[in-house]
Amino acid sequence: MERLIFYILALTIILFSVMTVTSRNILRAAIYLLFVLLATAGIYFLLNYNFLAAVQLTVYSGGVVVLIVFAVLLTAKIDHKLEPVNKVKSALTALLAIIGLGAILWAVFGYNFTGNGMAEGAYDVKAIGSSLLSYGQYGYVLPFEVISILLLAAMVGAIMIAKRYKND
Amino acid sequence: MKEPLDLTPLTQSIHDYLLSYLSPFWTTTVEWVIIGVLLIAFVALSVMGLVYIERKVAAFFQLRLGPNRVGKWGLLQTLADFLKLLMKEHITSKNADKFLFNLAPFIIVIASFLAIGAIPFALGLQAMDINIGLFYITAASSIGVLGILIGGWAGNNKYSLIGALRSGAQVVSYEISAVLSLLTIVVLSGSLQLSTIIESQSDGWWIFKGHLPVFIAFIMFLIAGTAETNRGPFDLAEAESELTAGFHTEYSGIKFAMFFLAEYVNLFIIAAVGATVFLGGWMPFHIGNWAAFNEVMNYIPPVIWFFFKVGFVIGLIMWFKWTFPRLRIDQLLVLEWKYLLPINLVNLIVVAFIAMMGWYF
Amino acid sequence: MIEGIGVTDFIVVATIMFFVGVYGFIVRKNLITILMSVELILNSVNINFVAFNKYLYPDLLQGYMISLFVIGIAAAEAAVAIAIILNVYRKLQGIDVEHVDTMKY
Amino acid sequence: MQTNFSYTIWIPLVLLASFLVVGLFGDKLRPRLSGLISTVVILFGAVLSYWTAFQYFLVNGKADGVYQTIVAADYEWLRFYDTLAIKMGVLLDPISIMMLVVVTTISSMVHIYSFGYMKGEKGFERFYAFLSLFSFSMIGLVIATNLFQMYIFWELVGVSSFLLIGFYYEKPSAVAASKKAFIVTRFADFGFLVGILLLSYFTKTFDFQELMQPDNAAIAEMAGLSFMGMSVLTLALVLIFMGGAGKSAMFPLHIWLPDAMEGPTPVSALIHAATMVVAGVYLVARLFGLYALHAPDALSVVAAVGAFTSLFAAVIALTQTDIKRVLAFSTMSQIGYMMLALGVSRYGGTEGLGYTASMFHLFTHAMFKGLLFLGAGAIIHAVHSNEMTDMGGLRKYLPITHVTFLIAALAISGIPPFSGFFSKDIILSAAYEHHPVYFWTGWAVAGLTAFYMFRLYFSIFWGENREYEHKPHEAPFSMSFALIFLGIMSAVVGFIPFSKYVSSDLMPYETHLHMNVAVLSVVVAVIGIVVAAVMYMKPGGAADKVVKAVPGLYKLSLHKFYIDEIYLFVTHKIIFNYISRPIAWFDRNVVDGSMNGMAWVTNKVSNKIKGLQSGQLQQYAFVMIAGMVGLALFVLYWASR
Repeated sequence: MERLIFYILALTIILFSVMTVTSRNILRAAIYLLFVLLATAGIYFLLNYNFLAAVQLTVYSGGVVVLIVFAVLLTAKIDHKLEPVNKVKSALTALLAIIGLGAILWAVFGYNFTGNGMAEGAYDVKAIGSSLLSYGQYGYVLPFEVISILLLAAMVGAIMIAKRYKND
Repeated sequence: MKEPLDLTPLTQSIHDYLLSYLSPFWTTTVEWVIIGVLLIAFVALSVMGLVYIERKVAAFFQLRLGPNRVGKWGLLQTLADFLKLLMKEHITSKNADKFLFNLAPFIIVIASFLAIGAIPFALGLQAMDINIGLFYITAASSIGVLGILIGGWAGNNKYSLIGALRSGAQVVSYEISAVLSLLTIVVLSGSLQLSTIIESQSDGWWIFKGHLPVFIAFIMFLIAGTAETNRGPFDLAEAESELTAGFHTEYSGIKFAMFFLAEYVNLFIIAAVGATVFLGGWMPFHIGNWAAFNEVMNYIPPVIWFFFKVGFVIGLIMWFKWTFPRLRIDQLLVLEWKYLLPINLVNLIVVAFIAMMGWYF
Repeated sequence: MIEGIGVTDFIVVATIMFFVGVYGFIVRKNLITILMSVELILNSVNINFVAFNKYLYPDLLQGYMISLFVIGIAAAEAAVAIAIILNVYRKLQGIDVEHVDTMKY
Repeated sequence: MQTNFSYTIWIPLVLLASFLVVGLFGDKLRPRLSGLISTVVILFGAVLSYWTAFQYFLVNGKADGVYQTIVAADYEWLRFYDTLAIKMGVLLDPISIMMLVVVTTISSMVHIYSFGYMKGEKGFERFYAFLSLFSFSMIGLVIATNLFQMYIFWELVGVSSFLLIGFYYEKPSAVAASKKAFIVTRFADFGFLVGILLLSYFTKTFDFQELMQPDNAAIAEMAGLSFMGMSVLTLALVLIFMGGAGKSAMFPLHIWLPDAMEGPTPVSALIHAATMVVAGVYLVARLFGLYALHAPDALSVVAAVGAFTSLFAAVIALTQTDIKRVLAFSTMSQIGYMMLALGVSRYGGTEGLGYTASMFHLFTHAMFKGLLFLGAGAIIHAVHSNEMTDMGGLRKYLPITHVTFLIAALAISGIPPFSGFFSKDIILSAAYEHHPVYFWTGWAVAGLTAFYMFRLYFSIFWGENREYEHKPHEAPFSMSFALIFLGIMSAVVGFIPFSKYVSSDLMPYETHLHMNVAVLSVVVAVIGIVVAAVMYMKPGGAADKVVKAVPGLYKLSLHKFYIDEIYLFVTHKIIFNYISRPIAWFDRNVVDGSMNGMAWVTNKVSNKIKGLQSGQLQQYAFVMIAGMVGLALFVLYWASR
């Protein structure tokens, strides 16, 4: 059952990823991206990483994609098709991507991944929360603080950039 | 003391029964189908009920009679409307992006259904009780806004586009306040799991236990929830005088009905979450140590309690709609970012302090 | 852990997604599509982190946390990027990456 | 049982707080309120200082008849490595407590006085903020426990002096004067810093108490180490004295002090007469143990510089017409006196008479010179001019100023029983015991001092009656209060038996009036006064005839011996022409030329290759990814082999 779902999700991800970057209708591309992200959230649910999945849903699907759709709504017209990509460039890039993919898959399949064989740890929200704010080993208070500063800076920056000045 | 009616044995017996005939894979599949069918049936019925109630409430507020022709007291009016919508022609405007145009209603409805799956209707009657239930509901319902945006854009109509942008901005903004006000209870009960949150209210609902801050949070939640469902007085996306019907102007027939459905499902979800988190979900109403009174209350089954509370919250929201005048878009955003958000943040800090000091009952 | 699915399956999915993102990033000209490609790349990395966490070090939270942080950064990045895109649109009436060259030599 | 002196830390801290409050929020407050805050705070500091002095000198500063050096507070501020740290603290011994009293007293008087003097000025609250900053820094300086703390506050004092001289920053001359003062003292402080580094390099400490330990091996080693014909210790101490000389306006670093009179007159009284300029004297006194015991040569330098400066400045003061400048040169002269006294002193007992004398003179000088400046301020306030030639016959209009000014003039001239007499007398007796040249120099300066002070006095208050645009009026109460207070102080502080409290080895001893010296100095002072009276008391006196008799000398003195011009000549004509110009040519043609050549080549080359940098992000990304993939393939290929 789970295996089946995984395959469906994986297929969704791959298919819609490709459609995202090839679609000539920009809003559709955004929707395909949404599907990719939803499928990713599905994979997280499947792995029983519920909190992460919900974060993915809220931030990515409910936040980033909404932002992108907003940007599209403000910058594109409905009958506006993106110009077709340069054939040579596209072919070259596709070749590069395929070579890179091949190289990495070759490396991945040639390597034997072995886990540390430990039992699964606690992934409930409490464990995540205390780990986020702990100072000790496997405590993430520093990155947490850095991220919060980053978000603040991004917020201020975004407002300043998008602000309309009087003389504009 | 009588234990509240637990429906877990019922679901468990169904599960065991299925397992005895089918492989685990098929058991799960069949269970999902059953749940899906039940939910759809429930949603369809309750939305019909809600539409009827809303029309009656509106009529009551406006000193009219409301629907009273089809069936006894107009009870079948919504069914008739539904049939009419089902049979209407599907119109798609010129140059519309057909794929997205057809997709949008589904996104909204699916988002609503995803969210409703985690609502605990009664003890043991919950499709899924995951450990981040509350967060899951907000996450799932946050996808719905995409349907609004896409639907408004794909119709190739500038009014619907403006309506979509407005509702999009509105929903995204007010979602923050809604989540923040829910977080106060998460802080107090120490869990995101809905069953645990309900469990933590067995000795009193949070709205009674949590002093003023929780009451403020409840008010905030009601305001934010009303805005999130695009209902009056925050329904300016559908301000008829300015934007005709907002983002779903171009929709007709059953697709329009789906937007309509989603709107009422969202209303139900907001009310259900509010009732669960602040008003104790299916927990019966108890007063201190009035043992006899409490015992009587215990005899009312949890399902009834739950729907009673949901009805109460829905009633409040309908009351708002027909009482307050509609806001302007800038007033709406100012209300959120300059008033509700700061109040919520401060309130959350206060509640965190209360929780830390253990100052709640 | 999913029965019958190994960590390599996740890596394959993530890698394909990554290179599709790279392809989009290089080929597309619209700034918003480029941004979407970047999101694909980030997301593929997240899948990798999560899969490694789940399969190789299930007792720890590192991959989980990194994924959370990546999601946070992606949100910040998207917000700033879209602010820039809107500003570019306002200035240049278009968001083709090749038009944004007023500061070129 | 020692008294706990730790409360003294509050004296600088409240002043700092007052500076911050008035400085940051001064423009929000009403000017008078910010002035009031500063004044109340400095009065509080003064009361604390008096209490400290009382406790220390009269109650229990002594143990076995010797004054103790008390470290009332000590905080580590900056640690360099495990044996060297900079500390901040409060060191109490007789001279620091004396300085505390002097600084807070004069500062309080100036604060009160400024209420009247600065009334209605733009930047009233800024003025008070700077005054607070100055008082804070000066107190930090005098209570320093170590050389480095002293250096820090030394610079802070320099900064606040700079700010106050340039208070009228809209006046170009004030700006120039503040810059001049800052640059000259900075130049001198460079010597100070090098001296500190030398000293601390060898002794590994900044702490005064450790430095003063008689059996300090490092000091002995330094004294034994020879460099360019003198011991390293002597060199270090001479360099430190250079810092002191800069701040105290000793020849040849004196040129900033007359110009510093551009600041408001209360500032001149506070900084350039009574407190800051004696910082150099204080510095030498603070390190006196080192000077006297290990480097008598450095002390000879101090004495020589002091003696020369006192004579030199007194001669210049004879002919100046700007009353504030006369007072400025007089200050230089008197500080030269103090330096002389330090220079002729030796360590311990009655040998250390000069040390006591110097500190005593510092104390009395602060009172009467502060009074003179404040009096001058009152006169300027009344007449709206600095020039002596614009004044005359003012005694009728300004009775209080007249009386107090007279007291101060008598005090500085060394007429008994005013305070100056006593301190000058022991300076002269100390000089007498050391070397007759120093004594006769000091004696002559005493006569000159009496002469120029009474020249000033008679020209202002007597002489011909002039018509004034509006009738000069007595200063407001806040100003005359300060005058009266300081007048009383000037008259009586001479009776303090100073040697009982301040001595080079902290051991109290007795001094007696040296009759011969006293008679000689009083006689020369009286001669000076009489000559001045003859020349200036009546209109059309004998002054012009004297000027005509020795025109060269007169001009030389009037132009301050052309020292400023010499500085300008050296810098502009010699350094600029013969050193800077060739360097500039070299810089412009050779150095810049080669740089420009490189830039030209770069420019040409980059024009050729700039197509590579297309500015197209996607092209870069493509190349980058290609490189990455290529690298990955390369590594994989090698790994698989």
